[in-house]
Amino acid sequence: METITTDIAIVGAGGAGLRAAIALAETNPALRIALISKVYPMRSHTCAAEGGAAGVIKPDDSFDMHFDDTVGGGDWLSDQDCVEYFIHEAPKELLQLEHWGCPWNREADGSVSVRPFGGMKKKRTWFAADKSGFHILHTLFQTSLKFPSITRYDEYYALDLLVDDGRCQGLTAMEMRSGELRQFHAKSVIIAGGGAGRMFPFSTNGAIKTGDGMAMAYRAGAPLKDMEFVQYHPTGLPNTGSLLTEACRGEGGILVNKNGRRYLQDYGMGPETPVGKPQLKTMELGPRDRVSQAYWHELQKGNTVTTQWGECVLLDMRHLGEKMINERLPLVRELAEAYLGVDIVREAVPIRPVVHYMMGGISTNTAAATPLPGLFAAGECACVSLNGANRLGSNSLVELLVFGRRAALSAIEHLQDLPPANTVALNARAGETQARIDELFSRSDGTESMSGLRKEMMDTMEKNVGIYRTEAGLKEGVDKIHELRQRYRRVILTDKSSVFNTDLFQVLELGSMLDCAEAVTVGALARKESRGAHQRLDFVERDDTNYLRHTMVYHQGMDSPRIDYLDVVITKSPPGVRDYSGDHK
Amino acid sequence: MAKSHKPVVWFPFAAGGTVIAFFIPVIVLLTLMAALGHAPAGLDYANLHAFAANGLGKLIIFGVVSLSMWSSAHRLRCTFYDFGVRADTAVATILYLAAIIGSILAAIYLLRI
Amino acid sequence: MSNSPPRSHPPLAAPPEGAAASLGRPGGSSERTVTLEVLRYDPDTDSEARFQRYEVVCQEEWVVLDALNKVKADIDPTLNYRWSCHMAVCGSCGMMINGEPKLSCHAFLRNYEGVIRIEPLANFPIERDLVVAPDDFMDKLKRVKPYLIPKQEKPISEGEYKQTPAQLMKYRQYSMCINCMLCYAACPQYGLTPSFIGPAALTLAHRYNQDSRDGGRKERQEVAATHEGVWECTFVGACSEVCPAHVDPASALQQMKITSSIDWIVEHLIPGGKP
Amino acid sequence: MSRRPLLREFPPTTWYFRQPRYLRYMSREITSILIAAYCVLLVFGLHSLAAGPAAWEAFLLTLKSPASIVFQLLVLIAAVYHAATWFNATQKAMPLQIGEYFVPGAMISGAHYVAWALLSFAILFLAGVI
Ligand SMILES: Cc1cc2nc3c(=O)[nH]c(=O)nc-3n(C[C@H](O)[C@H](O)[C@H](O)COP(=O)(O)OP(=O)(O)OC[C@H]3O[C@@H](n4cnc5c(N)ncnc54)[C@H](O)[C@@H]3O)c2cc1C
Ligand code: SF4
Ligand code: F3S
Ligand code: FES
Repeated sequence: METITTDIAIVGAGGAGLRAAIALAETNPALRIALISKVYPMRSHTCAAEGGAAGVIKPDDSFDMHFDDTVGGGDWLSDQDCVEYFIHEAPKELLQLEHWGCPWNREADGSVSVRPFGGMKKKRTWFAADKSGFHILHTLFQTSLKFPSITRYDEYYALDLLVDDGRCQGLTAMEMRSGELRQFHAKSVIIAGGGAGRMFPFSTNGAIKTGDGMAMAYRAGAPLKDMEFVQYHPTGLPNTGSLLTEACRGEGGILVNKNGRRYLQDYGMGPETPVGKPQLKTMELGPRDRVSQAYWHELQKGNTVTTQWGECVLLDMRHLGEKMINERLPLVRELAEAYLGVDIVREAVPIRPVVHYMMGGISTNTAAATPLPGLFAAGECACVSLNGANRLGSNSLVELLVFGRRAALSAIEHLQDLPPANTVALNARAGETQARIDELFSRSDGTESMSGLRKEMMDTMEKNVGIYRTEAGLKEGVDKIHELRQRYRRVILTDKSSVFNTDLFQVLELGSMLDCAEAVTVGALARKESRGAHQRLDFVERDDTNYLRHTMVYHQGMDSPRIDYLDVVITKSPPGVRDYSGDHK
Repeated sequence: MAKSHKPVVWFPFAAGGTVIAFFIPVIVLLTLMAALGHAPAGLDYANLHAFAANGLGKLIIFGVVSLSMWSSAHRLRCTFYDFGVRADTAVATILYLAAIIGSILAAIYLLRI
Repeated sequence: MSNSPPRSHPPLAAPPEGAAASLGRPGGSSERTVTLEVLRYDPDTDSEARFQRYEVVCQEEWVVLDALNKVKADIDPTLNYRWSCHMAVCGSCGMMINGEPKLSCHAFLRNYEGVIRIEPLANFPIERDLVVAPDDFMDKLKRVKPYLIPKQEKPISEGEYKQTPAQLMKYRQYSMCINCMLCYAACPQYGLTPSFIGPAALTLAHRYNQDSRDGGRKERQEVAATHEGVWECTFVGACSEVCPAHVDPASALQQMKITSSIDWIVEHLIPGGKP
Repeated sequence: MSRRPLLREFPPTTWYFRQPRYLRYMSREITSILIAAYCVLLVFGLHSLAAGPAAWEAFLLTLKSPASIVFQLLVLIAAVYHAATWFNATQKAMPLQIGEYFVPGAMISGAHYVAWALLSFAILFLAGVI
């Protein structure tokens, strides 16, 4: 097996991975950087983000307000030292992107524009029409081309971390176009592998969001944190799951049920605001968890609209007018037209909540370090505890930047005074990955089809770990996922060819998703309270006495995982009431 | 790779393309009328000669003819390539030379008027 | 929350089958059996590419990618192709559909009749099945220096570079490229002369050239104003016709020819002139 | 086994049959053959004009042969086709931005069509046709 020796290896070339790579190259041009990604960087799912990125820049805004919105939005499960660091870095990072050429929308005087976003008390979301993530990703990717010290390994599928002597010293990855396994020996590894929304059948996430990065770290001994918090985005297309950005509501779109009633006012987010004059942090600009939950209640009451794609509510943007829609929401118009045949200028669009984002992930501290020395993580795959129990829209894109950079700095610090690597031991570890692959290829007693298992997993997640959860449902979910993990050991690999074998990668991705799914289900079963995106019908109240803490899930091989807890860092904002009524201060 | 000297040939090509678009259709129309026996007054020897005898007239005629020729020559060069003829230098030399000779002849004739 | 949560278990409206969620327009979704004729090539076993036919039951409202996903999940797991976003923004899923370069996630079955022929993107080497090797494109992208080379360096602490909406609009269209390479598959000049830098990469150079914050045009011209650069383009215009992001590379390239020509005149015909 | 990328040929002499748009492009390009030939005819005309009235009349007479008429008809079609494609292309080569907005392409080519018509009428008028 070929060995590639480098200083720092990054898994994932989305927003977080690219930002980390650039920070490394800028900080020390002599460092050898390996940027490993299973897709070409510009295919990473950061490109799909539409709405924008939050950072305090305008004079009427303040760091304190961004702090309060984030902590309250996260239902007090955010680590407040982390939030503090984040809000101060945010504008710097967004400005840095501006200096790299990101085409942010502008005011007439040439300064950047900001737009309102759900759960934010001020307009502070920087945007590039409704292709913000796309422009961020491409700006980062193009900027990364400047740095000769970044060596890209595009379409390399990362499999396992190489852990020896109690620290992470590299990884194995397969070159997809040849099917050959390579080992990367690195002094620090940064995982930026993105989210895992694909374990649900119905998601705004792209096909690549299968939680590989999370599962890799998890299997290597790093804990996954707060995995039970899965964000539903309230406005997805009912057929493809494609997202209609929150900016639709930020710009003034309204949600109505089949009776034409703006039902959010019935769920603690009223009183009704005038149509077309959105008011920050109330009604349609409430936080995602609340708005998605309101849909569910409407569904129970029979107030939804029945469409050929299932039950929906309506997102009405007609009053915005064609000019505004074309200027600020062109992609939304295109998506609704192409996939639903609905022109948002003339009709209301049917929408429903869809799985969108993982608040949980690889446990990291504010320095983006995991408990496993030498391993760092950033982006959606990490849980640095910024988002708490519910992420506010437009905080995530900034999180990629802030903690992507932070991970890079920490990874460099880690390089100091390291003992030399034990290559023999690392080779042996890499051999284990090879053996795992070989076994898969030579397996003759396979009985389970990959797509069959995948479907069962998705259905289980949808049925038992959806917007509202119960003890019985979760127990069923835990058992089922456990069973699926056992059956996964007998999955059949149909395609035995070496070159670009996507059957193989789908099998491996399924393994990652099952690992993540297990962490989600066990975490949800153990958390007997309702907080943010985790809502239990049997424990409807938030329980700060017992659960103001992070769930930490540890991998135990084929056994059920071990659960532990970690206290939330509270510095200045004690748990309070989340108020999204129009009369909040 | 060094910067290309294509602009030398491309600018006249672009100018010629515009000239062809604006002038050639109506000129063909005139000669066609003459061919069909309805010769317009403008094509009478006396009138045309008077126009060509004038300095500005000479310039206009020369401009239209030479630029159109150049433009066509350049486009033909590309077309040869598009048809799979790979001897681009030879093709270019012949075609541009032809356009230059044509232009010189046009100039000589005009000066004789 | 004002309402107490109901008791029963929460079934979200059940999603349609599998990974390929059903697509539809109001007015009814009906099933239709579609015949796909897909180019297959496996370097492990094949010396030549061959076509393979699949009969797939599809929803009338699906895109071609949904049909392929169904083949992969239910009929033939050995079929290979790239995709991710299913919303025409990641640029992975380009292929030739009935001879035309298309994003398969944006090619609606309702627009096709009879057998649908699917091949990998033209003008790129085929790695396997519908997967091509984009190395040449990636290399060219890098060569045009597609990043901001500031006119004036300015520290972050001094805030943003000012840019008016009009200045933004000047280049915005050219910044929309999703790198899907459809334009390379469409451009015959790229097919005829593979060293041609090609539409998307040159357009990206133009995007930065047009940016009011940028001062790097001169550097980029070293690549863009060569024979391999804009001068290989004969304005076929196919690039713009197939571009799913409405980037209009043909327009960018013609503009670059004009500015490159002006540069040349300034450089060669005006004494002491610097482009 | 490992990679063995397959290069499919781009047929250098027949590629333009692949897509209708390639044929449209080629037909635009080969208008240049007819225009070039017509330019030769124009130069010949200038030669006749310079040589005096008799030569000019003889030139006009050669224009009347059936072959010449067919040729000129073809040139007319080619020239009009060229003009249309050229005007439509101008909007691409020279987009016009006013403030935040771009003048719609159709307006730019439209303006060219109008100018073309005016110029053609002017020439026809000066030539005594109308
Ligand atoms: C539709 C949509 C809209 C959104 N809109 C917004 C918004 O408006 N504002 C906001 O703040 N947030 C938004 N988000 C959330 C945000 O975009 C994501 O959380 C963020 O982009 C994740 O970035 P990332 O860098 O962590 O991961 P990604 O961009 O997903 O990148 C993951 C990388 O990891 C690599 N990778 C994964 N597995 C492997 C492996 N096994 N081997 C090698 N490489 C691997 C992939 O190739 C990829 O390069 C949105 C999300 C979605 C889905
Ligand atoms: S210019 Fe258009 S067709 Fe070409 S790569 Fe970019 S988005 Fe694709
Ligand atoms: S198709 Fe090719 S030739 Fe030019 S206009 Fe587009 S790059
Ligand atoms: S799947 Fe992303 S562009 Fe088609």
